[in-house]
Amino acid sequence: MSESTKDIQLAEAPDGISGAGFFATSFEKVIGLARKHSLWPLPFATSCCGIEYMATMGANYDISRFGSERPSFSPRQADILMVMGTIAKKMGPVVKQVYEQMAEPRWVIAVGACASSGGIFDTYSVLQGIDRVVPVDVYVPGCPPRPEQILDGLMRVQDLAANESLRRRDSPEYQALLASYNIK
Amino acid sequence: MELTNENVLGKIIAQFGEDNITNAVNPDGIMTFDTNRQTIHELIKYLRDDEELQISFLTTMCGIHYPEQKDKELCMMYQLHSLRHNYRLRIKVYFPISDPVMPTLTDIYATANWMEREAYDFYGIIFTGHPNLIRILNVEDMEYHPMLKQYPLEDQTREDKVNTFFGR
Amino acid sequence: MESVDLIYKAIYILVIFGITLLIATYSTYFERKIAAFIQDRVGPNRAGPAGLLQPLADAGKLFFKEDFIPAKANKALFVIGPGIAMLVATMSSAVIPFGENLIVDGREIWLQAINVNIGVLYVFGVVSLGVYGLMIGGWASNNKFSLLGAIRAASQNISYELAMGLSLIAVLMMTGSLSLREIAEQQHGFNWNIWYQPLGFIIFLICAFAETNRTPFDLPESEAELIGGYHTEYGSMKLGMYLFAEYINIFVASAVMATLYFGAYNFPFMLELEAWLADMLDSVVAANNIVTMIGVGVMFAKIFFFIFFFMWVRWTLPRFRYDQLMKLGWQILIPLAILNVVLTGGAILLKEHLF
Amino acid sequence: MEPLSNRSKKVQKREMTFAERAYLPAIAQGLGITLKHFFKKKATVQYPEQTRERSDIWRGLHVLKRDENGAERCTACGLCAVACPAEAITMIAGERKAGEEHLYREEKYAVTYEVNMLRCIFCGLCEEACPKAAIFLQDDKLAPARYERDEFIYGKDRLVEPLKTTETK
Amino acid sequence: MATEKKTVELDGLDTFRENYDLKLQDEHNDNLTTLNLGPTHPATHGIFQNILQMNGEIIMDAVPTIGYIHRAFEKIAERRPFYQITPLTDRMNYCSSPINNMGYHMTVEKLLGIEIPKRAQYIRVIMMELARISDHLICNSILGVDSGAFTGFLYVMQEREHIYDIYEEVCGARLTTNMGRIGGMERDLSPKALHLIGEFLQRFPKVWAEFEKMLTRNRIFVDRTTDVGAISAERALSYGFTGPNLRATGVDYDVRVMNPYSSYEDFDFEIPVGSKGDTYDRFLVRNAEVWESLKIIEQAYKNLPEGSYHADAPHYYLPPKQEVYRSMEALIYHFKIVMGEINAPVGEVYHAVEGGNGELGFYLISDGGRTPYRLHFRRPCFIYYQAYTEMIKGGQLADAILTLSSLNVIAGELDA
Amino acid sequence: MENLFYFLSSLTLLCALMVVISKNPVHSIIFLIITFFTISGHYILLNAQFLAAVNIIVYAGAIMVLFLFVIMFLNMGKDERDQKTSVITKITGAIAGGLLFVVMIAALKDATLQPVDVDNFNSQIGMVENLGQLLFTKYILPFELASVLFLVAMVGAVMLGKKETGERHF
Repeated sequence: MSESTKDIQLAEAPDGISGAGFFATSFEKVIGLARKHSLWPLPFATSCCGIEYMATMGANYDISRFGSERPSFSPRQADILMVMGTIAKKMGPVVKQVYEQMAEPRWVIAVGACASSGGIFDTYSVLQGIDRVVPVDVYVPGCPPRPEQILDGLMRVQDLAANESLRRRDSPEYQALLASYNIK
Repeated sequence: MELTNENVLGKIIAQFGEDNITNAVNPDGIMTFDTNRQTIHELIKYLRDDEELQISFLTTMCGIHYPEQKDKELCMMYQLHSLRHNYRLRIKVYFPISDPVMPTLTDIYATANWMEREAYDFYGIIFTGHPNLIRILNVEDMEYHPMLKQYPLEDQTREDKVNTFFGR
Repeated sequence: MESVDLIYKAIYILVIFGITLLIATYSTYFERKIAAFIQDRVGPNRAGPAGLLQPLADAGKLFFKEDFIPAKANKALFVIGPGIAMLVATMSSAVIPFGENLIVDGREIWLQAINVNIGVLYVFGVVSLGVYGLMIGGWASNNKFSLLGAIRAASQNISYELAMGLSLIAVLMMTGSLSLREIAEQQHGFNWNIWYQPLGFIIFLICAFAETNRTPFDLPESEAELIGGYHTEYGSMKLGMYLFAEYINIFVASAVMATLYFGAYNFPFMLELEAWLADMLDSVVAANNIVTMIGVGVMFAKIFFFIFFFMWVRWTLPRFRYDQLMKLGWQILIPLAILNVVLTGGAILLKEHLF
Repeated sequence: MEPLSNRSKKVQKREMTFAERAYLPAIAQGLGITLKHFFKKKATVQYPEQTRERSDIWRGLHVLKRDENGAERCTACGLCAVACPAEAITMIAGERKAGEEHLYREEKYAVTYEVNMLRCIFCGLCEEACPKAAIFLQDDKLAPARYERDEFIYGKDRLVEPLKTTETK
Repeated sequence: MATEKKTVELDGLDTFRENYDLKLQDEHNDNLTTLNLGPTHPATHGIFQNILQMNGEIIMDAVPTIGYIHRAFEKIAERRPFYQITPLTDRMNYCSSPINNMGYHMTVEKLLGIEIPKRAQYIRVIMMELARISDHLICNSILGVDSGAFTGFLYVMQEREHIYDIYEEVCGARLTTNMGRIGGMERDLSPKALHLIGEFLQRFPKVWAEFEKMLTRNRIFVDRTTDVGAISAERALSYGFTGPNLRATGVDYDVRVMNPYSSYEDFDFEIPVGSKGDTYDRFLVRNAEVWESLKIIEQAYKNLPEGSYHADAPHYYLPPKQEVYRSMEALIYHFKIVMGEINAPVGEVYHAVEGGNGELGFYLISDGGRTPYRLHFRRPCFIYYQAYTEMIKGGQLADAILTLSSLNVIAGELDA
Repeated sequence: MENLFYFLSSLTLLCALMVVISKNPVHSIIFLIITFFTISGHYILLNAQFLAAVNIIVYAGAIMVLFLFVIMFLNMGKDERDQKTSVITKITGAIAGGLLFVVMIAALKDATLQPVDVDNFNSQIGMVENLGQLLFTKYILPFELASVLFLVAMVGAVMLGKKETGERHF
């Protein structure tokens, strides 16, 4: 959207001078902050990393501190798709389907080596990274990552969410990105 | 009766004849012998139903591929266990890859169902009489049977792999 | 009704509405905090100090999430569903007496939005409508999980309404009135209905859990079975409204329980306190107002306790299965409730004839 | 079926007593337990501010060690790459030129040494395979999450430990 | 509602359809609904799909589809030197990786004919039993989660963190442990590890007793699980059940007792068995097994013998690092072992250990090369998950979910 | 007040019509529910709050939920196909409707509207107490008969709903 880019330009003007733009950007910031602290994950846990995700939910790490403890197994309600574990070629279409069903704004974390790059499983049946089917925002290395690393990945997404413009996802770049994955 | 390799083998040979039970060895404490496609179904049924043996637990089965052995390229390994006597037994059947047909065991053991589907999926062994012989682990439209030795392990779509390095 | 009265009423209604929404909003926060504390965690603490802005963050996010209507859904009903849930939930707090009367400018203001003489029935009727929101939403989603959730919600609510109504009748027999204000007034001081109706209270409590779809009766949205149940297909603020409605329902259920069984705004020695205060301050009006305000505080303390109890139970118990739930409702609770009615009737007759 | 061994023990399954059938005692007990926990000290370690203690042998982020003189220990023998089950290590060996003794300990050294952190499974086999004590998995660092897949290919610039801290592990 | 009876909710996924139409068409009944449970349904935990045909809430038929995380372990194993397969086994039953690791090591040791010193065996026993505890506690607490009681899960997860701390102290990782080596352990138990184990033995019983208190006698839970997903001993044996799921039906088959390995014959423990083979029995059997495991750990911890933590097998066991830096002989062995040029004898072995879910078998054929010629894993999950259809028929949707979690099907092990 | 009455009446009629007209059974039921609400509105206009509340609780809150429930259940696995009504049905419908119309005109032709007696109007007539008094005194026989009828119906329903032992039901 051309409007949103205009807003961003206005934001560079000195504070308080340009009324509407100032308001719009502060508003965007507020919503960004709101989104940041309310990222509901869709735990797409297929294997080992899912078990570490359980540990992340557990008392010792407590993902709820970030406001993300409500797992939304329905893609409609989720904000981040946390793909944890190996995605086989048989599973690939399912991941894509789930991603397509999610409502904007949506983010994707590839947790662990398998989801990010296939990891140790360089085999005929394993997808070599989910970025072949859906656009990935944050990669978390490790096999499986420690819960600290998963939280780290979540915080990276939080940074994205806080700094993203409200309508960035209508932008032509984003549309092109989706189109390159053949996602409507 | 205490089951030993000798008396079990004797009993089986007495039942099925020397021709059908060959090559009995004992590689790791588990007696292993070969048999053929005609006998295997009856043999396993006999082992299960025999009052004395009670070898009535199908532990596992798997296919093996020996590309070098002429007309014995494929092998089906059955491992049985008598829980009562704590006695294990391994049976192998060799057959040519041009004719990968085996009788099904699904009528004897319920567990054979998926194991046979797995063997079909991996090696293309066709089990006659299987109620639902389709691929189990791989996608249905896969064109080859991946565990056969001639097929590569690697996913050919991988991009970040550098083959220049020594090693494998 | 005079115009001044109208204005007071309007203000009061707005205040109650605001408080309801506020409590519902912060119930989500407290639910998460209580869950966390029960589970040895700390809960949300990054959004604002101690995570106090968490509900606002959730609301902000939900408002600006893509508003999505599934292609095969029944569009109109899909939108109406959460609306009904929310509307019905907010309606029921109208008849709840949150306190006695305040005296401002010599004018008595009752802290109750409307005093209808059928207050109990009003609540009961409105609550029984709540299920429409779930059913319509679940059906309109065109998703089998949603539909199953909707069906479960419907059958559960109908079944438990019966037992709930029967347990209520025992209270009504005792008080002889359908007006919530009158019921509250009759429990003056420490003369709470719970002392006379323990069984009825337990039945009512269980039914309240069932009516608000809380664990152990959260079958309509049981996560492990139905993903999200009736709200599986809902995202954005429509989902928010369902969640909100649930918390408002909890609030209302807590308020009703406090009113019916735990003496609403009454607390022990309130008359003595009022007299003492009147002496102290040399003003009957001020004393009355202070006691009323304490009463309001007491009422909310009771409500908060029940809300806490709802959450406490939620994070402790496993849920029932569908058939067990039905069995509990029809074969245990309803006979018990009838027994309770009979016992109460007997006791009332005995009292009238013997004493 | 009669027991196969003499060690079997039936699990205890008592009939429910009336009180238990009335749901309430178990519910009260459960509520008691959860209430006890409500007031208990919390187990949470608030991650970014506090970190949980890790053992000294935790297999974290890789580092290429230097020896006491600050020269790189790696001699590009390639054992680590062979040992890696994920094939995450790539290296190109080079001959040390005269005058580079302070940089590389042996005559051969790794010109490029790359670890693909996204492939790596942190199994520790490379550390175990290294005959020169050059590659280590540090216990105090974790591979951080990043936005782009390319950023995970750690070259020597990020792997070799900085010069100042040369004490051996 | 659905436009056509046979279409799946997940449009565009044509791969589902072929399996799907299979049975469900036959009984064409208008009252039946099809419901697609999985592959991303919350209760499936890992990934398996079940297409259920339901009459109201009652399941009439089900068609399971698996293979959603098929990773070709057996194929990889044919291309990797023996020691590199350990990390693979980690990822099979990832709830109890050490058992897999050590089962595999024992298999290879059997092939190579290496005798392991007592101390190493005892350490292995401690680790395996810890793994069993962590496996069972996940399974049982997840059963709680699926029945709606989330809190108990988080209580025991804290204890699992302590088990992970011990793993971390022993091998340097939490979940995918890659613990031990062919020929023993990679390092001795450190004092801190011993201390942690001691501490664990002190604290865990209390937590576990508390967890049991929350569920075992709670009527809601008992009603939910009794007679749910029951299977008879005969059917279970025919389906190849092993482990807790078989023991819940009343058959006391336990590899640790029948074919003791790694000095299990030294320990005194019992085999808990159930009677009906329903979900409640499975829950109780697992609970009881946790207590038995604790007993074993206690015995092994108290009687931990002195001695070496690895076998004296320089051809197969990596020499200590200090040796490698100093002596040429050690360096050569080191190179040979790492390059995978150990001379494994030709042969075939089968070794079974009692995994978290039952008899975890490794069937290894070696042709003398640097890699196994064929390595077949007998994965208990794969084998008993077939029975799932039979177990849930006639039950309700809620039952199916509890049955699934009580079977403790682990996707990594299921699909291999 | 009068405007409100006309508004409610027209809404009632409209919704009642929509119940018959709408194709989707679920829509029909929802319109029926709205109809009940408007009727409750009429009760309130007549100062019969108790009846209004009971109308909502019983009809809108319980019976209609059951209706919706049943229709959702029946609808669950089925396609939404248009059921073509045959010509005969249409003709029969037209005749029946016409007959009803004629009968109604005949009945209403001679009817006279009773004028409201403003002086003797008792506003409390619809209140709970008065209603209760009437039910338990003047109309005690019909009331009790009705309750016996319901009891019989209930027992019958239980008998019908009871399945054979051993069969699982919910």
